[in-house]
Amino acid sequence: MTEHVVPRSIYFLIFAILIVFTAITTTVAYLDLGVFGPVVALTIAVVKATLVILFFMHVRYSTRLTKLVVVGGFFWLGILLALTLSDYLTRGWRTYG
Amino acid sequence: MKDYLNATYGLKSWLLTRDHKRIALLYLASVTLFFFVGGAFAVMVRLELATPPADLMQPETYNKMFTMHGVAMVFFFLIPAIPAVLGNWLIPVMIGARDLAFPKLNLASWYIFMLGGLFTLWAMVTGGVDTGWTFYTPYSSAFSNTHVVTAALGIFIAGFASILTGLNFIVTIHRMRAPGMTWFRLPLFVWSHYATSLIMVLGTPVIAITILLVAAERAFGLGLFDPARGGDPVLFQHLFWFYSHPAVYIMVLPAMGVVSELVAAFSRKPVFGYAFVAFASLAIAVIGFLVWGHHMFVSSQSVYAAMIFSVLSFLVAVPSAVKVFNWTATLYRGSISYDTPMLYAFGFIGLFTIGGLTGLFLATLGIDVHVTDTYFIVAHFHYIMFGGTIMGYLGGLHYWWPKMTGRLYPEGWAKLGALTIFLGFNLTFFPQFVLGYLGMPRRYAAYPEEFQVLNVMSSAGATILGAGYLIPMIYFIWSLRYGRIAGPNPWGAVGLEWTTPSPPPTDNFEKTPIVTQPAYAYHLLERA
Amino acid sequence: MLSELPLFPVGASTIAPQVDALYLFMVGLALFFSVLIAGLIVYFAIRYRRRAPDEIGVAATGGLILETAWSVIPLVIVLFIFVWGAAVFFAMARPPADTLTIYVVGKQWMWKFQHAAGQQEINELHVPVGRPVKILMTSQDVIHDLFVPAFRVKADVLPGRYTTLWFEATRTGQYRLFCAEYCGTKHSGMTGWVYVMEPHEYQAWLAGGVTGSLASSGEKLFQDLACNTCHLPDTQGRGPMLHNLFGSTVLLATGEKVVADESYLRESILTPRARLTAGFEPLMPTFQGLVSEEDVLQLVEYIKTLKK
Amino acid sequence: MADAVASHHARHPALAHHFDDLGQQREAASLGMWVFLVTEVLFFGGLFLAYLVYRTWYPATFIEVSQHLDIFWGTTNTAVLITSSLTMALAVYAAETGDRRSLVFFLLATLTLGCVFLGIKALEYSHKFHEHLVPGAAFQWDGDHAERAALFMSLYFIMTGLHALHMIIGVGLMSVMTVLAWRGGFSPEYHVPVEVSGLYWHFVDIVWIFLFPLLYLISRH
Ligand code: HEA
Ligand code: HEA
Ligand code: HEC
Ligand code: CUA
Ligand SMILES: [Cu+2]
Repeated sequence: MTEHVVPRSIYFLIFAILIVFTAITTTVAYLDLGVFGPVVALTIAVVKATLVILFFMHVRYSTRLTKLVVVGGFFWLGILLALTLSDYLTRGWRTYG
Repeated sequence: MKDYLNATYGLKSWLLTRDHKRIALLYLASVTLFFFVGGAFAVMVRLELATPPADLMQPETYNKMFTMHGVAMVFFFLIPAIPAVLGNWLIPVMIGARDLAFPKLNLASWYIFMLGGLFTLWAMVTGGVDTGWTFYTPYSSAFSNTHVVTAALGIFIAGFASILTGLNFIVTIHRMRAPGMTWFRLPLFVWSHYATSLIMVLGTPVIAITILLVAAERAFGLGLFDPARGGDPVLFQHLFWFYSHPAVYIMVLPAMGVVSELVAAFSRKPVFGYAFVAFASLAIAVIGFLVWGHHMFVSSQSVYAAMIFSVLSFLVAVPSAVKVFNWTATLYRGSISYDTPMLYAFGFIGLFTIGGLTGLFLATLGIDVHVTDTYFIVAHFHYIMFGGTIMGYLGGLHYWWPKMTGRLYPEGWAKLGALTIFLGFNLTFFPQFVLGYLGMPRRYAAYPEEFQVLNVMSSAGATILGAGYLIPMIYFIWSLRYGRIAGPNPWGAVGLEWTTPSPPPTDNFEKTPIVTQPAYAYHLLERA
Repeated sequence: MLSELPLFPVGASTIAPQVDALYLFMVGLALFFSVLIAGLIVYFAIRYRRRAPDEIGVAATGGLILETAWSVIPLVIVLFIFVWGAAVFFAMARPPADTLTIYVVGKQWMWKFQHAAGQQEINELHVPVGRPVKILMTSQDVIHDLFVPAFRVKADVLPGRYTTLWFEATRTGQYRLFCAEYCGTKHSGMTGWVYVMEPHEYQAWLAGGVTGSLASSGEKLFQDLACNTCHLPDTQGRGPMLHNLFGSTVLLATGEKVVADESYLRESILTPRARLTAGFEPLMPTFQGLVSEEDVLQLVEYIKTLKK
Repeated sequence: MADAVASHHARHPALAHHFDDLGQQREAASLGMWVFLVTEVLFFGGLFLAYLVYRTWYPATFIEVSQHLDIFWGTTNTAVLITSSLTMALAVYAAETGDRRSLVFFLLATLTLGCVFLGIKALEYSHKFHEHLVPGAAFQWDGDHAERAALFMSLYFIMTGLHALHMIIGVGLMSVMTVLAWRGGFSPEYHVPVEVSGLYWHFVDIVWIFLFPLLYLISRH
């Protein structure tokens, strides 16, 4: 059995970062960043999620297969979003003469 | 050591079994039931369409008939048919494992399937649904006053059975292969089921949430898909087809796997271009996720999106073409026998080619505008789903029947059945291509006079087809008792499943096999 | 009886020959490949039938060239079809500049057509031959789909928005019209006829028994709904002047620019605050629920006629 | 017969008949859970897609309605969930190191935090109920475009509702794990159930990490 035991200190470190990011994202919501508001909020969310996946869920220490499964899952979500938006974002282009 | 059928006795030993082979038989019984339910609705549809006016039944009844026909056939027959019956039975045996990775989940999947089936049957007997199998909003979510929620929940529940099956296959194929069974020694049947499982796992959750939203829209008056409440009905179509297009490959990929096995076994040589066929399965599964918008060319979707979806649809046809050419090339210099399973394999290749090529018509933007929502579509998908998948399914059932039951079926009757089905099928569905280009819309209870001749032909064909089905049904049951004893390898085929007794013991193998050969090593047989 | 057996639909629009040509090409292609595959199967099955019970096939080697060939050739073929099909599709999607616009509202289970001159008809559509016709469509309930097989065109008709379809009829006569999107119980009864007439006959037909043009009904509505209290024929009103609005580019309060097409007019009436015109207060009340889709079409037609 | 293969060494009581050894069993379970989580990603994915579409269609309304969500409780709940993820990770650590007492303690902590989250969620729901912001007949909205506001609230309730449902399932799982751990069912060699329940719990946390900014944090200025 090969199993990587992650030291507890890492868990506490990640936890601290997550809490800090939560504080930042809430604070930033009160600033007027224009179109960058959602971008910042989502970037922070992605970073937080990645940390949880890599460390709390041990993916950093897992097999290539596990990594592939994780990436694959989000990639497929990307397909769903991107191709659907290819419709929504180009609908306005159509002009009826 | 006792075989799996006689290992234990009694109803309880079946209903609580963890043996993948027994669960496969439970599934076999259930999907057969749903096939006949769906077939009975098809008979009603064809009877009504024998004459132009809606005279046999009211339009509202007719609408329920084709809806329940589609729902039963797609969700409760064709999607589970090959994976949950043949795949379930064979995958562990083919890779040299004692069972699937999660036997309890496997049993649970059957119960979930039955629960979903009961919901849907309940919806059918208490009044039915009339939305079409596609459940387009806002008709389904705000206008229809039939049992949409019950039927939708049935499909929702059955979806989980499908997810569990796919999950189980993926883990099993990754983690349970016998020593020496490398990826490129896997039978192509296993490859195609692997690809199918990917679709099941990645697509089904989306239809689940979509159906849930429709049900919520009806029950709580949310408005996500209802333009009167700010929603967009086209969003529903995107979500629906994100699953339902890949789902057509759930339906056909396993049949392709079966055909690969049949072609190899009955020409006694390896499938030509093994690696190409294996990767073609994966390619179909992956690209198949990128084309769903081809069902929406006239839906008011953006023309640019339509172009993207069209070109991607053409790309997905290429790996299918590769497979067809490879099967044909396999026959070259083979030692070809005409046993019934091989006849079905021939039927598959021919009819799938026609169905697939007419799929290209539909992927062509300029043509689809005219033929979408006409009988051309109906003909296209029956050619693929029926001419393709069901031929593959029946071929597989005949091929492995001796292994599953230990008995042979009567060969003469089987050939007669195959011929009847083939002829009946073509008579039923070929005229529909013509009807479609003439412009007869689908889902019509009544149609203009000038379409009658072709419709009568179609209805006549359906009668032959219905009779054709009863033939295998009868002799399969008959053979359980009176069929000749098969022996472990009646076809002289290679593959781990033919090294076990027929029927095999509960744990499949006395000793975990150690694999040293590639799949279809017929040429090694000769030397030995 | 065989004389009643039609095998190919009549074509009566400019687009029909293009679709048919593509279709026949595809039929040829499909025939070629099906015959090829079926022929090979039959030939191999006979030529290499099993002659002894323990006979074994001869394994093939070196298929790479073949594999590449039969991957690349189909790829080239399908890309060719794609381009051709897309070209036809674009021709269908883009109406020419100068079209005769006819309005239709689909509802369970009938088609209601309205001509600019004021003619209204149900499940029947009269159009002149040789003139591009654009149908501006919307639905009052579920999704329908207007389909005229002889013209080889169809398009979904959605509630809550406008879609269009255009054709130019090339032959006078009477052609079937279907609803092609399943819309409930009497979906199969939502059918009718298109009458293609000579232009002068069409004019005569338009003139017969009409109470007032679509625009004049719209004008009446414009007064009844008190639109004219805010939208004055000059720039003094509380709302923008609507003259010359149609087809112009409007600057929105958000800084975006939109072309004032029919969809924009419809939206401005039903959900005025969704896209505010620059320089105006959000004063305009919504008319959602107060006007039917047909009323909106009349208003739109009226606004289109406002020219200076 | 079942252990024909593994007969050369004694089979662990937790080893199922069709696996060769505990390592294979553990890898199968963990892969199975990951694949399951992928299905969950796509399940929620449908909702995220709907959200994305309507947010691009109706940006103004979304900003307006979002202000009616309680940012204080939203942030608190985020912190609660993150903390529960920490205790969950520590529980897995305890299982790996065979520390039964800490295992039980951290499982209980996770479970409790989960309940706290659900409690706060219930509180927020009841507020929305009193403010007539629950879509349906009782929905009230004074601003423009009531139907668009209702759409946002529909998304809010479906997304957080399904998330809460997952939390409830997670709490159930944790209870079972606690009992098993208490009875000494786990050891450094065998603790797959704790591990895969942990994966599930973290995943539910991740869903919330996205729901929080999307629903609560739209342009608060
Ligand atoms: C098992 C089911 C199945 C399968 C496998 C397919 C396969 C394909 N389908 Fe089909 N399809 C359905 C089931 C299926 N379909 C159903 C049920 C519907 C209707 C749903 C509804 O509305 O109710 C539908 C509808 C449908 C549409 C929408 C039509 C419309 O509603 O307007 C389209 C459009 O692109 C399409 C295209 C294709 C294509 C390109 C393939 C391709 O994958 C086919 C590939 C195969 C080949 C190409 C044949 C083999 C190749 C050769 C012999 C070599 C020659 C090849 C070349 C030159 C490329 N299908
Ligand atoms: C696996 C999929 C599958 C299969 C196998 C079939 C099989 C058949 N289908 Fe199919 N069909 C669909 C999937 C399938 N269908 C789908 C998805 C739709 C679209 C639905 C929609 O629009 O929403 C459709 C729609 C559809 C239509 C179009 C309806 C319309 O648009 O108005 C028609 C019309 O001819 C038809 C006919 C048939 C026939 C004659 C068979 C035959 O092959 C059936 C043969 C089988 C039998 C005949 C059963 C034998 C049993 C008996 C003889 C016993 C009879 C028992 C009693 C009467 C008690 N089907
Ligand atoms: C209370 C005053 C008021 C009434 C009544 C009113 N409008 Fe308006 N309308 C406005 C204002 C103010 C605007 C500009 C702000 C906006 O875009 O909403 C406007 C904008 C419009 C526009 C978009 C014009 C542009 O330049 O972009 C159209 C079209 C329109 N109105 C049509 C109508 C019709 C048709 C009616 C009657 C059914 C009507 N209005 C009734 C005040 C009114
Ligand atoms: Cu209207 Cu079908
Ligand atoms: Cu498709």
